[in-house]
Amino acid sequence: MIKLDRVGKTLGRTRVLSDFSLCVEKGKITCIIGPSGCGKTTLLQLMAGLEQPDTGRITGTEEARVSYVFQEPRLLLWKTVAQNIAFVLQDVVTPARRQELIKEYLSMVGLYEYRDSYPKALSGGMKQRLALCRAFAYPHDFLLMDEPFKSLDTPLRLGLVRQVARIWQANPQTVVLVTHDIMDALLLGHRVIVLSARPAAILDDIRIDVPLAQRNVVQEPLPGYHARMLAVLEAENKKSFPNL
Amino acid sequence: MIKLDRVGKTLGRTRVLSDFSLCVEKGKITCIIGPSGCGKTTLLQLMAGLEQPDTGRITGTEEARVSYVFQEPRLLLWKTVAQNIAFVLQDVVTPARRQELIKEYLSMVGLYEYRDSYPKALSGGMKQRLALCRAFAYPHDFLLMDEPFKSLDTPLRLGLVRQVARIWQANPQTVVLVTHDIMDALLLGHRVIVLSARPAAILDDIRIDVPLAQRNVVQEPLPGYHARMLAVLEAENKKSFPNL
Amino acid sequence: MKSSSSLTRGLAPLFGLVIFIALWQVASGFYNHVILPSPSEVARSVASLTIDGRLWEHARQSIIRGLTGFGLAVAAGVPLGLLIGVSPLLSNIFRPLVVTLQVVPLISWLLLAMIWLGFSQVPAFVVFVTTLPLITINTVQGVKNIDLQLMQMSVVFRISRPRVFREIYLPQVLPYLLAGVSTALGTTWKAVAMAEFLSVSQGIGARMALARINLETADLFAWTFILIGLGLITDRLLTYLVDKRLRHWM
Amino acid sequence: MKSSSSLTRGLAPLFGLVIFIALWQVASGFYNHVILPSPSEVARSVASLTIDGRLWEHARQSIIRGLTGFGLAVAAGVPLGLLIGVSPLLSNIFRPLVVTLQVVPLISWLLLAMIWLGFSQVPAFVVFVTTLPLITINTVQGVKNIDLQLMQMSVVFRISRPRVFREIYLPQVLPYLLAGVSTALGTTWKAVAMAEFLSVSQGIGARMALARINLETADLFAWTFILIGLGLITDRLLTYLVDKRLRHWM
Amino acid sequence: KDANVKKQAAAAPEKIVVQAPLAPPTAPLYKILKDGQVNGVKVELIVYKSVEEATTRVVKGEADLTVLPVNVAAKLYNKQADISLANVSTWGILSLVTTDKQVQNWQDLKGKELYVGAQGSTPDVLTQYFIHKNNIQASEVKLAYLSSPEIAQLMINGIVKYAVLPEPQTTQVLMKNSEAVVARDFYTDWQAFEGGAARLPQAGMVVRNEFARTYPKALSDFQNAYKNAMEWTVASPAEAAPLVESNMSMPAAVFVKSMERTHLTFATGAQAKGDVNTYLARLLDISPEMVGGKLPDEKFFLTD
Ligand SMILES: Nc1ncnc2c1ncn2[C@@H]1O[C@H](COP(=O)(O)OP(=O)(O)OP(=O)(O)O)[C@@H](O)[C@H]1O
Ligand SMILES: Nc1ncnc2c1ncn2[C@@H]1O[C@H](COP(=O)(O)OP(=O)(O)OP(=O)(O)O)[C@@H](O)[C@H]1O
Ligand SMILES: [Mg+2]
Ligand SMILES: [Mg+2]
Repeated sequence: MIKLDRVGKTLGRTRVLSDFSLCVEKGKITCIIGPSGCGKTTLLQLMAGLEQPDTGRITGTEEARVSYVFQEPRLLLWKTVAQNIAFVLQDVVTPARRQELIKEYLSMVGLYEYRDSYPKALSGGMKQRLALCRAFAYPHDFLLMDEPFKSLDTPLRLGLVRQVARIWQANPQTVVLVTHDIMDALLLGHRVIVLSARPAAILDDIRIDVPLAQRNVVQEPLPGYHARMLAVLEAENKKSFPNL
Repeated sequence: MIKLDRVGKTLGRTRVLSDFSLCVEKGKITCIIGPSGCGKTTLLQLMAGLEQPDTGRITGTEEARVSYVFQEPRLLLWKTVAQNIAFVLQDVVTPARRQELIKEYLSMVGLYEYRDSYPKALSGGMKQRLALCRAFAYPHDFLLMDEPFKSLDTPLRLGLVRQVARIWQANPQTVVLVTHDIMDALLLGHRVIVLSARPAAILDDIRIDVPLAQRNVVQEPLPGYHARMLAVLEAENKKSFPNL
Repeated sequence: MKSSSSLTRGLAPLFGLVIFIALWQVASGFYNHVILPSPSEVARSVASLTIDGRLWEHARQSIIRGLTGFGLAVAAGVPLGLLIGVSPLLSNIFRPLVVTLQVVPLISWLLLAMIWLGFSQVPAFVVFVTTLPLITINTVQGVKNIDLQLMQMSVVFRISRPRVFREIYLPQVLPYLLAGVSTALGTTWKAVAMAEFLSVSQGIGARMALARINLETADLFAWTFILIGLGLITDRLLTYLVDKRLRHWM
Repeated sequence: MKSSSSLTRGLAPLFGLVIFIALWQVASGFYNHVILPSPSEVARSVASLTIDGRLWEHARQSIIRGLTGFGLAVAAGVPLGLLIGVSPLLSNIFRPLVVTLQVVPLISWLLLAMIWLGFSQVPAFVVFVTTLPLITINTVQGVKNIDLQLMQMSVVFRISRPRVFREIYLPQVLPYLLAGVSTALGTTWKAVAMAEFLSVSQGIGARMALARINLETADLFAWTFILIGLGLITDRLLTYLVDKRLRHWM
Repeated sequence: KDANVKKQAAAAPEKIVVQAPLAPPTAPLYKILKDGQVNGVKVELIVYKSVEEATTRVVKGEADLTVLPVNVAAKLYNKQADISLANVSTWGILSLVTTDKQVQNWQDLKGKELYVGAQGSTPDVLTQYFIHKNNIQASEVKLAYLSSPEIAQLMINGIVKYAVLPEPQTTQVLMKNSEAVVARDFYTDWQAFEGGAARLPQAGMVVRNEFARTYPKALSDFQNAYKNAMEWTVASPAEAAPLVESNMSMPAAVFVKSMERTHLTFATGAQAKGDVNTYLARLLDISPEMVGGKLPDEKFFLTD
């Protein structure tokens, strides 16, 4: 269990988090949804240990092996697609297993035929898929994802969402998923946390007990939940953008 | 009218377009939707004159003043938010008008209070909004947008979509909008073009005659069209990713 | 990383200095002081140069000559580097020129410079030809690493060429330019001393020549340390200015 | 930009060269050939140096000395630059050292180098101390411009320090390093000639000293052009290697 | 007995290491090298390029004999180097050269710019001496410093009109610029001021005292060989010229011509003592740093 206890964080002169507390349950998928600029990325960076809280404490992350899909692809331009994956695997798995993992996950995101291309020859969505692939391939106890499905068309997005669900079912890990898409949250979240505008506060904390496998994909998933989240977000948004 | 006539384009060793023809109508919003990596960005770059076709011809773009929301924010890190807008306005409008435009459009995307921040202090979605704002503020006859609403939460996204519709209604320009979100396409497109996987071919060409103002936002917009597009895209996607 | 206490910041180089001086003191015991004077002899020499005003008299001239040459090199090297970086044609014409400036040794320049420019301009000229390539080549490398995405953006929004140079190229070339300026600034003091050594009778280099002929090795060392001081001061000054000006976006 | 025809690429510098030689021919008419020999005299001198084997005999020694010093400078300068760039503490210790290397003029080194190393090592040593700062400072600047996002990524995926250095730092430092190597390579030939001029009896610089004492200006020019040739060849070689190795991701 | 054996073995060194610059007094050394050995002992010649290179070797004891300007020898001696003056070979190789026929006397230089090799060197100080002796104020002649080869080049091209030059640069200038003439010969002028018998001792050889003590025989053999070689060189410069041309890259014609103005005569340290003391005393008056602050004592001169 990852526990944020009355965490405060200021970046530059911006107070991003103030007295923020949250428990992320082990072996569950927690989705975070909230207005642009509210502090979601900052939250993930804190959990990953990339930033230190100014006040308060974060516990439960010490031992965990973390994998992270950053909001930007963060690829090594001087390595090929396959080498970008190999880069994170090199010290943790055997060479043979590495080749297997690369093949398996690159195929999953549809990039295996591009394994020898350099990132500059990839489209925006392909870069995003490569970043996703890297995080999945890396052995981890704890997966952080910052808008992993952006720049992907709807069927591919849904396909990858279903894939994540399947991977999780085979091996239930702790996952924190930041997304702007309510559908993603409803398809994957055991729990969805809706944040307010900066400084982030928890507006709504929704537990969804429907098993992942039973969530309907083609139709709007879980209509009641969807409307509820949309309503919360819309009200919050009205405050910041009264004219839109 | 922008006309692509049997255009062929190879990037590196990848054949992206082959014998591709398309007419973009003047004063209408044309949406382009299609699988990741199919050639949408390449298409916009050709229309903007940033790439030249290997074969075939592109006409109708000669005189036009083009504005472009790139797939990446492409901000100047050494200029503040306001200066990034001023950068493109400097030679085309008077200083007084420049200040007005900056204020108007920065307020629209909710960044006016950040006008003196540098891009590195912005979140992913805020950078995206700044890029959007720059393209809107720049006087243009022809607007190209490559996934302009990504990294934004649903209400903000819908708000900005509505704003684009209003701006267009006040001053109907030629717009080409690349998006992965069927909802965006249905809310804004006079015409939606669905592309196949690479090399891009037109799978479906949908004209939507419902006036923009009448398209419903909160409910799923235009149910019939939505299902039709999703079906086309899903079929296409199945070919590339049979296992997803 | 910036938070390492200012105490350790100050102590580390001091510590190195102490070790260095101790080693030097020991070494100087093994040699005649014509070859290797002891630290105290050199310190005495620095002190006497400072007290009788010779230090400032000659250093002033060297500084003026050095900064003149350096300033001209920056003024010429940056545009030259931008041009070479932008145009393969100009690169073909000017790059050999830059290499030539860089490769031709001082003695080959000396006579031509004296005939063309006269005696007193030689040190500034030498600094110019020595530092120009450092600045130019770094600028070229900077231009080669310009972000093409931003270039495309400027093309779409029809930014004029001069503005693209000023607002897109220069800021991106800046880190490279700083490397060039930083190396050039150090080299300046060496070059000016060398040129004065060979061609004039005033300035730090000229005094070094005199000290050498008189086998006053302590004086030679003293002037060398004065040069090092000059180098360290200008290096710090540069670092300070850069930090102050550019912190916010780098 | 790469597509400019290879015809114009070849012709442009040739054209510059022709103009330069014409100007030189005219100018040499105004001066005694001891001051400014004509192009044909210099050409004759180069030819005779080549034919009787002196060219290769001395150039070989200069090249070996130059490359030794340059190689050592790269081998030491890159790690040093990485360390200075990474650690503010090490920066405080080593940066003054680098500035010192850069600022101390040849004549001061000469003295120390002669005591420590003996004469024959002086040219390589001079090249080393002259080029090390160029490489180090560029590397430092490169490290300062490392992408922090990629650093974070490496931290999350627990990449070991040596691998971060090799696979994250080095590739990003490379463009800066290239600027450093490019300036250093040019400077190498100048420094080796200068050092030979002052300290040894074999090599290009030593022959220049001899030519100067004997007022054989045509020979002095001939050796200068040989140096320029050496500079241009190594510069082209470097550009070629870089293009070949790094084209795909830059 | 042991000491005796040692002495016997020590009577002949393995080789004699001689240091010399690329200058006229080195020519006889090439003759010695060509002949091979000095009484069975090999001679190794190191050509040095700068005075500090030479002094470094002297102080470190890496050369047995070193050709040095006399004042530098005194300076080293005064700074505790363990050496003494073995011989003096070069007696005046400096001239006042001009392309201006009007200038025939030192007095005529008033208001002119006179080019002199390195500041603080012998040419500089001797020039100052003559200016002083001719009752000219230091401010009346502007001295400009540049290395001798460069001055020569500028003079050949008529850019420099008045210069103090050593051999062989004087000869080169005279050969390449027909306007140029020697206005004053330093050697003769020195005699004019210091008395007819006074000679101008400019360069000689110092010996490492350790070497002189251990191998007196080898040293005196060398001195003799050097003396003979020098006399041969002076007597038949045309025969010496090819040696100089191949070893010192100096054109034969230049060498032969320059020997006319180069006063090469061998004198042992003891023989030269009077002249050296006078010379150093004058230098001391003008610029004490040039001789190391004081006149060297008796031990400076190697006893025969
Ligand atoms: N510089 C390049 N060199 C080689 N191939 C390239 C290059 N740029 C793009 N491509 C290839 O061209 C194809 C189309 O790229 P494009 O960026 O147009 O796709 P897209 O439709 O915009 O995709 P996305 O929705 O993921 O952004 C891709 O398969 C990509 O691999
Ligand atoms: N380096 C920084 N310096 C100053 N302010 C910063 C910095 N980084 C982020 N901020 C500010 O912190 C706030 C939260 O940023 P964060 O990136 O966590 O937002 P987010 O919720 O991820 O938004 P988005 O959905 O748009 O990515 C923003 O208002 C931003 O302006
Ligand atoms: Mg974010
Ligand atoms: Mg794209």
